[in-house]
Amino acid sequence: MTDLNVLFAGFGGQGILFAGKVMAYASMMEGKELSWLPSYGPEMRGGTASCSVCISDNTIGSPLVVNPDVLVAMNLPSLERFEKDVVPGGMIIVDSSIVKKDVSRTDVKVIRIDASKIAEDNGLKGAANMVILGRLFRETGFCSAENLDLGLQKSIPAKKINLLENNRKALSLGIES
Amino acid sequence: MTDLNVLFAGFGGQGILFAGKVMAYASMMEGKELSWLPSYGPEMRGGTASCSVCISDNTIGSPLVVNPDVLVAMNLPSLERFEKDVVPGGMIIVDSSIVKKDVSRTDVKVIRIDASKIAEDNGLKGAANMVILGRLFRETGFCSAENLDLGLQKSIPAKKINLLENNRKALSLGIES
Amino acid sequence: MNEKVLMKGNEAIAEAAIAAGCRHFFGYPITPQTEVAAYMSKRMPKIDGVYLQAESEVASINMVLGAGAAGVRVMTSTSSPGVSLMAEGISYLAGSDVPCLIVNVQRGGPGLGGIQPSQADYHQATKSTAHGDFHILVFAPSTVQETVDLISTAFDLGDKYRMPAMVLSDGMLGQMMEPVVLPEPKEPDNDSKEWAASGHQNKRAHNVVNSLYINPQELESLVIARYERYAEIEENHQMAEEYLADDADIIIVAYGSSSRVSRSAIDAARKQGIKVGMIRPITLWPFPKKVISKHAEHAKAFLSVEMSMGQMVDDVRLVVNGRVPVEFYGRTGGVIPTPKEILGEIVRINGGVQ
Amino acid sequence: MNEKVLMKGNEAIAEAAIAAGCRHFFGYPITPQTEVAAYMSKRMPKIDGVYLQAESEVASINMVLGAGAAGVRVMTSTSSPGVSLMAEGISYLAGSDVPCLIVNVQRGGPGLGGIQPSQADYHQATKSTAHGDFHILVFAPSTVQETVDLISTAFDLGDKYRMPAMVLSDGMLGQMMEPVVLPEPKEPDNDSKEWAASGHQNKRAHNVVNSLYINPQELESLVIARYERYAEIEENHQMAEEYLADDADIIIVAYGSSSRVSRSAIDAARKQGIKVGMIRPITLWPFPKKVISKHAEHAKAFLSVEMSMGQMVDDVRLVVNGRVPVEFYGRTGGVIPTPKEILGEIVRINGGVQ
Amino acid sequence: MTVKGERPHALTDAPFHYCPGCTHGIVHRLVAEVIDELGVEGKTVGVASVGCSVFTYNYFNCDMVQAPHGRAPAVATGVKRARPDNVVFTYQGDGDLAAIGMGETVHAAARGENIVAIFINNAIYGMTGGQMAPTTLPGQVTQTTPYGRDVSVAGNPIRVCELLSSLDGVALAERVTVDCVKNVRAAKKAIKKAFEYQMAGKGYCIIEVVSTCPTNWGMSPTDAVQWLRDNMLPYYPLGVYKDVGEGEQ
Amino acid sequence: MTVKGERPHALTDAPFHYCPGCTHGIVHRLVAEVIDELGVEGKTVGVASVGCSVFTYNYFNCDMVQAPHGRAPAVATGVKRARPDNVVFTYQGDGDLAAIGMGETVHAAARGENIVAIFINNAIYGMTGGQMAPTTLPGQVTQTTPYGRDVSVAGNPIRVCELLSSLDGVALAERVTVDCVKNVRAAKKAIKKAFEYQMAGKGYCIIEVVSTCPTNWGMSPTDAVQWLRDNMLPYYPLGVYKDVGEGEQ
Amino acid sequence: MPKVTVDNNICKGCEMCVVACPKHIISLDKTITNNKGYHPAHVTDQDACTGCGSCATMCPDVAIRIEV
Amino acid sequence: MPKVTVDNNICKGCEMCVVACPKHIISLDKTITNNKGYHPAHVTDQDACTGCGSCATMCPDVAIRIEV
Ligand SMILES: Cc1ncc(C[n+]2csc(CCOP(=O)(O)OP(=O)(O)O)c2C)c(N)n1
Ligand SMILES: Cc1ncc(C[n+]2csc(CCOP(=O)(O)OP(=O)(O)O)c2C)c(N)n1
Ligand code: SF4
Ligand code: SF4
Ligand code: SF4
Ligand code: SF4
Ligand code: SF4
Ligand code: SF4
Ligand SMILES: [Mg+2]
Ligand SMILES: [Mg+2]
Repeated sequence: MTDLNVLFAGFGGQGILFAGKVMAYASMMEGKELSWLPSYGPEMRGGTASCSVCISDNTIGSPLVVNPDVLVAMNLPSLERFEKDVVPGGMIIVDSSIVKKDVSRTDVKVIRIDASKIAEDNGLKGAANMVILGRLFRETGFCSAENLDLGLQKSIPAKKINLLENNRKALSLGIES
Repeated sequence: MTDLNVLFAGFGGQGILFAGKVMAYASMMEGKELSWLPSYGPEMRGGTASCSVCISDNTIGSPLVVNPDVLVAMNLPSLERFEKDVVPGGMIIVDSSIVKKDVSRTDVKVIRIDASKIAEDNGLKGAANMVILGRLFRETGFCSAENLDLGLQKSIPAKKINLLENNRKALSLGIES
Repeated sequence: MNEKVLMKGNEAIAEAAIAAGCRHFFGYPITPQTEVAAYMSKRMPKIDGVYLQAESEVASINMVLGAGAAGVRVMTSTSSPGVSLMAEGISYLAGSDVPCLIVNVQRGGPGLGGIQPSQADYHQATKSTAHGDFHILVFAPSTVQETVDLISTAFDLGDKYRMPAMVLSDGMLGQMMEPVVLPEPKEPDNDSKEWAASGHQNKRAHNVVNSLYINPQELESLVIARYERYAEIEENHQMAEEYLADDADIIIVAYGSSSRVSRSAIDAARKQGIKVGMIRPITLWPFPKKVISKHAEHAKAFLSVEMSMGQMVDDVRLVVNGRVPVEFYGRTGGVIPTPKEILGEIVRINGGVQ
Repeated sequence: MNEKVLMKGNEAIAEAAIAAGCRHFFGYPITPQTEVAAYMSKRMPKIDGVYLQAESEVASINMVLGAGAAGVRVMTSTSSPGVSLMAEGISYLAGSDVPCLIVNVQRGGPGLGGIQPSQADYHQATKSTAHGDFHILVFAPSTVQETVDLISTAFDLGDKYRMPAMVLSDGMLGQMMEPVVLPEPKEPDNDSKEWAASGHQNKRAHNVVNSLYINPQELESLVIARYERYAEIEENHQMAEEYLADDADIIIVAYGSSSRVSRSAIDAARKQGIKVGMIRPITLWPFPKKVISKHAEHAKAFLSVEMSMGQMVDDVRLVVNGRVPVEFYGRTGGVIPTPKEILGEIVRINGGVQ
Repeated sequence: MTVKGERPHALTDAPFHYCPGCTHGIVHRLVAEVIDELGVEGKTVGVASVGCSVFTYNYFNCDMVQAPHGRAPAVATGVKRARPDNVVFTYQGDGDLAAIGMGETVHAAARGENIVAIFINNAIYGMTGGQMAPTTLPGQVTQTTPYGRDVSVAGNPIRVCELLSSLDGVALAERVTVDCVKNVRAAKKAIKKAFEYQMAGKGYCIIEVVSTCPTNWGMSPTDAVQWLRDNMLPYYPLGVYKDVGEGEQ
Repeated sequence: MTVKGERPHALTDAPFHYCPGCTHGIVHRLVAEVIDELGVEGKTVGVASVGCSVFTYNYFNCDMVQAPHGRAPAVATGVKRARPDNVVFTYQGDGDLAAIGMGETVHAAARGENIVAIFINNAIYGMTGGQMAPTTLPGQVTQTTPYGRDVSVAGNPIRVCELLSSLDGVALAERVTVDCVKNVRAAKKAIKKAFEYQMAGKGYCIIEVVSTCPTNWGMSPTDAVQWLRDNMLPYYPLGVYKDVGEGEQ
Repeated sequence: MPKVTVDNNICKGCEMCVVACPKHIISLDKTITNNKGYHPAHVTDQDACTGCGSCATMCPDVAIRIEV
Repeated sequence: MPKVTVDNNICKGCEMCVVACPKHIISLDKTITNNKGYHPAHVTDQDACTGCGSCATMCPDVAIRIEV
């Protein structure tokens, strides 16, 4: 794999940016070139959030992922908005606990994973993002398992280090899903 | 006479700008093209004042008189500063009540007139400017006598119309000097 | 027709604006434009107009924004540092499509600089008065009479294209007196702008005067629409005077005060038999590209004469686009060039082109 | 060497400034640069530095003027409308020869505009940040690492030439994270400026930091002296990256964010066999004229790609001076162009030049 | 049948974009109700400022102008001088009115400009993500006072009503809040009085509404209301700081 | 032999450019004398503002910075934050401090910025030729209030000491004048106290000097002094408006 | 009998009404997630409602309508 | 005996000292016009001077020096 462009999208509060950050950090540990770019808006709560992650062996040009290799859609508006942009042969990962609608594209690999439910069922409310990232890791192998864990460690600020284990657990639930 | 460029210079408060204005208005009545340009600075009192008056049958280019045909010098610093700039064959009019020093240029016509004294002696304190303008008029004939008077009338604001006669008198003292 | 009177440039600005139906003036004192405000403060109360001395230039331009948004013909005047303080507000006016008149009686910069005449705000006026993509109309009179005439053009075009207009004067033009004939006064027309925020009187949907568009596509399309209007203006409203340009080998490009000095120099050079002429931009934006481009076909050299370190010269170069050399002569900091200096440049260039 | 870390562009700006020995930050919050200030407010108190949130951008830049005049390394950061409010202050800094760093994380304009990335402040940064004749140094990084590197260059050159320097970033570069290696921190050097107003300790004549010169000749001569320094800078400090430019028929000129998108488009075009390359200005003022001029000898066309309605393109045209066509492609208002759009332009121009 | 909670006519149908529980929404409704009750929607011009409430131009059904950050008083002055018969109000946050706009505020007040300022004091910059405002309390943690506001470095909070009440042009300066039904009603009364004073030409009126910003305070909306009571109100006491009275001036 | 009227060391030899009888000169001397008496010339940085006194940078022997119009408090803040051991003062006119600089003034005061503001209230814009200032009296004729200041149009004068004294950061706000020997001495005492407070880190100090502008008032210097007594002092009463006292804060 | 209606599309589940209701008969309906992602409020015991209007007075989103 | 000296080059003839002097012994010397155009002040009766310093205190131009 040389280039991988991923678009994470969902509601604000679902940990979209964090999932991207873990992926970015893991890729850095892997020795890749990479970029992480969030969508941003006025600070009012609500609305959608998304972030672009590019990893490559070469210098990253545009960090804005317009045509993702992988789309992670954690809510319906995100799927509706970005589905058409995925490159043919690409992948769409959907949190099927939240997005009931089917993906209509047939030229991409579609993965529906009950991420929110899996997380909640395992006492990891709010960690659906990591479940999905685990699955994304399994599907693409964008880095080694070690580096994924290192990426997670680097992404969690010192003050919230208590959340590390839960996130690890969620990641592995995703990997094993 | 086609072009006449005059530089009036002296202390603030001597009526330098007003003299130029009367000349400008008179020239306008005469049907000339003309411009009047004051020096200006911060508003603090003291220091020197000067103004450029250009009159011509043609469009006025630069309104700033750098090389005057006529220099009116109502104090010493003005004479010292501008004497050298007068065009050869030009004229320097000096208020000799105030400027004791001689004009050193020999290639110009020099007129020394005891303007302040003449004015004071005639109960016209502060009207030395008009005495000089009268003399300038006599020397150059830049307009008709009627238009000079019209120019004076136009230059005096309605509120100060009571000063008209004194200024007229000063003008004629200059003309007759 | 009105009588010919002798007026200071600054006072003529004020009286011309009143004649153009302007009844709203907001400003803050600064040399060398104080006479504009002083004149307004005398006249406005007598004609049911509004003269308000604001607490700053920032406040002035925002009062202009408010009054303009409410649909009235409105203006402010200032000098160089004041324009810098108005930058954000001008960008808002442009971004909200609110017309107004801004007078800049330029003085020497940068910083507090000096108070003598200058043309060093050319780029600020024509390229980037503030942040973002936009233009304002910029008019550069060279006589008091032309100042008077352009004031009403500036108001009218500003209204037509819903954009701010600037009259770019300077300390010399503002302070000098020349004979002037004032135009017949127009009745104020403050009630014909349908987009204005002046109370909907329960007769229409609410009007919003605004420059915020969170959606970039929406913002882009508004900017593009504005640039289409700009293109129309560039096509139709370039203004310039040609002076002895048709047979000229050397063409001076100069506006405002420096064009007056240049004219004296040209007259002197012609007497020496040098074929020199002038293009005097009257609109600085839109820049009179057409007429410059036309003369670039026969002229052997251009000379931009400015009271700055060389700003407009780039616009001349962009039009000439390498066809012939474009040279520059300028003085700055409040120094007014003399005809003699410019003549010297003409003679020098003439040596080269012969 | 320091560890590689993942950092937001905005945070990297702050950390790089601290590493460059900057201990004085004055600013006012505005999206999309808030992280700079937030970061500073966390770090400065820990390292005996000064973080002060001013009441406005006008106050910020004047605090910068005060601290800079007192001789310390000082900075502020803001986004587009904030720069407009700083205009007067920047002109004073330039006119008083006080160095400082100003960061502009550009967003869409004009007016309140939007908060998405833009490059529409190019003219404001490079031509006329405010009134008067002056320039500021303008650096345009395209990666987070380069942002870090240029911060210290900006401080150093600003100090060397006693002038304000600007780092012109945008919402994309400010918000994105990339791996970055921070430089070894420098000790602050706040006591070596002999001209500074920091108390003469009865050891020297009083220093005056000032931009007012009532005598125009004096003002002019200071401006001319400054322009001599500018000429030296133009000679020695032009910076640009060339990417596949040597054999290119088409040369894209693009800086910052738009250069990244252009690079993607160039890679795609090269795959199609189109000989396209890029000159990426790193200094916008001084503009990298030399390298552009060099390539104008072999290229068949230039294409300026900007996130604006076309501003830098004029500078490219001035350098190319008619030798080959100079075209423009841009998006504005916060829209980021896609590699595909630019590729389309390349293909179109390639059709023409073949 | 009577209906309570009906959407005032002076509000458009657009749902507010504010965060859940943000008191901006309550104040919007009160202003709109006052406009309805006074029957002045058709001649009212509102001036939106820069802050979370910048989009008020989408919510109020009267004509609206969006002003640069802090400049609403100047913009409103322009509108009012151009259209003296209009009813003109600004809607400003504490960053807008008391930081960048302090100069314009003091001067509009000193001029006795016939406008109403609705002033939302939520002790923080909401829109930009929670930086210190001039009204941020001593010790309060914000994005730019991460260790709590240290007044010896970041300065003291400004009490706007107290500050302005020394000025001759001020007709009414009142501080209210909207933490409970009773105070919401009092707030509305104050706003109505301000509009009435303007229509009577009495001068500058400011209604300071002590408000919440649950998002940037990092609390639930209902906790935020409690925090407001416990912390804001002691520092910003409710009350009338200046009132020229009903009579002739 | 003792000498009175000796030029203070903190004044350069440059003669003042002020108009005859302008009280700016008296205040300059007082500030210089205070600097001399406190022995702080070597660590003092003055900030000149834009107004007739802009050229103070030529007159004071300490280091000087010239600030943009109205921004002296911000410039002084920058100097003081960069050099906390310096003694920093601004010298500002009423247009500078109370019109364009109102925002910076209120905020420097609220921050309790350790600086001294010498505030020359001459009820007019001197340098630009006599326009209305924020402190111009009701009915006073100026270049831009040719029919006398009509407060219903041009607004009410601002009493700066009264306005600022509500702010927590203000250590000293005192209004003095220099119309006679006694008051000149009192003015000097106030200025000295302000400098001492700064050196003790007490916060923002402002000394408002009710002053004359003979030129733009259109009077002889001595008539101007009388006009000041008759018209200015009743409107701007002398006195201490705030004083945190000598003790520890 | 008063009737309280909450506009589910507008409600943001802020609970200001929940706290304001003197009868404690309002709560969030966790069974519903609206298109903004919030659980809207609903009245759990309509019969106990006095129609006092407190809920509407405190609602920042004008989401409550009471017919009395 | 106190000795009052006015610097003629600096004095602007503003008469602040004239009004301030309790002994009324200062006036402008109309026989002199200095290089700024002003008539400087002078003490007309040096013997009457008490050396009180009032004139110097009120002089805006630091033009007066008193040796006591
Ligand atoms: C000139 C300028 N500076 C800064 C900003 C960024 N900005 C937008 S809103 C805001 C502060 C808003 O705070 P406040 O006025 O308290 O309103 P709130 O969001 O808290 O309701 C700032 C600083 C801007 N838009 N313009
Ligand atoms: C931004 C800006 N606006 C306006 C001016 C013009 N200006 C110079 S001094 C001054 C007013 C001075 O009045 P004041 O502060 O009262 O001082 P005074 O001259 O009366 O001592 C003004 C408006 C300026 N230099 N800069
Ligand atoms: S950020 Fe704060 S002020 Fe803004 S809408 Fe949200 S809660 Fe309200
Ligand atoms: S104009 Fe007024 S304030 Fe200025 S120096 Fe003259 S008298 Fe003094
Ligand atoms: S109307 Fe009163 S009782 Fe009924 S639900 Fe609302 S708050 Fe409760
Ligand atoms: S107060 Fe309004 S928005 Fe909040 S929960 Fe109740 S109905 Fe919903
Ligand atoms: S010292 Fe006193 S008595 Fe002597 S001249 Fe001066 S004021 Fe008069
Ligand atoms: S006070 Fe000073 S300047 Fe004025 S007349 Fe007396 S000596 Fe001269
Ligand atoms: Mg707020
Ligand atoms: Mg003053």
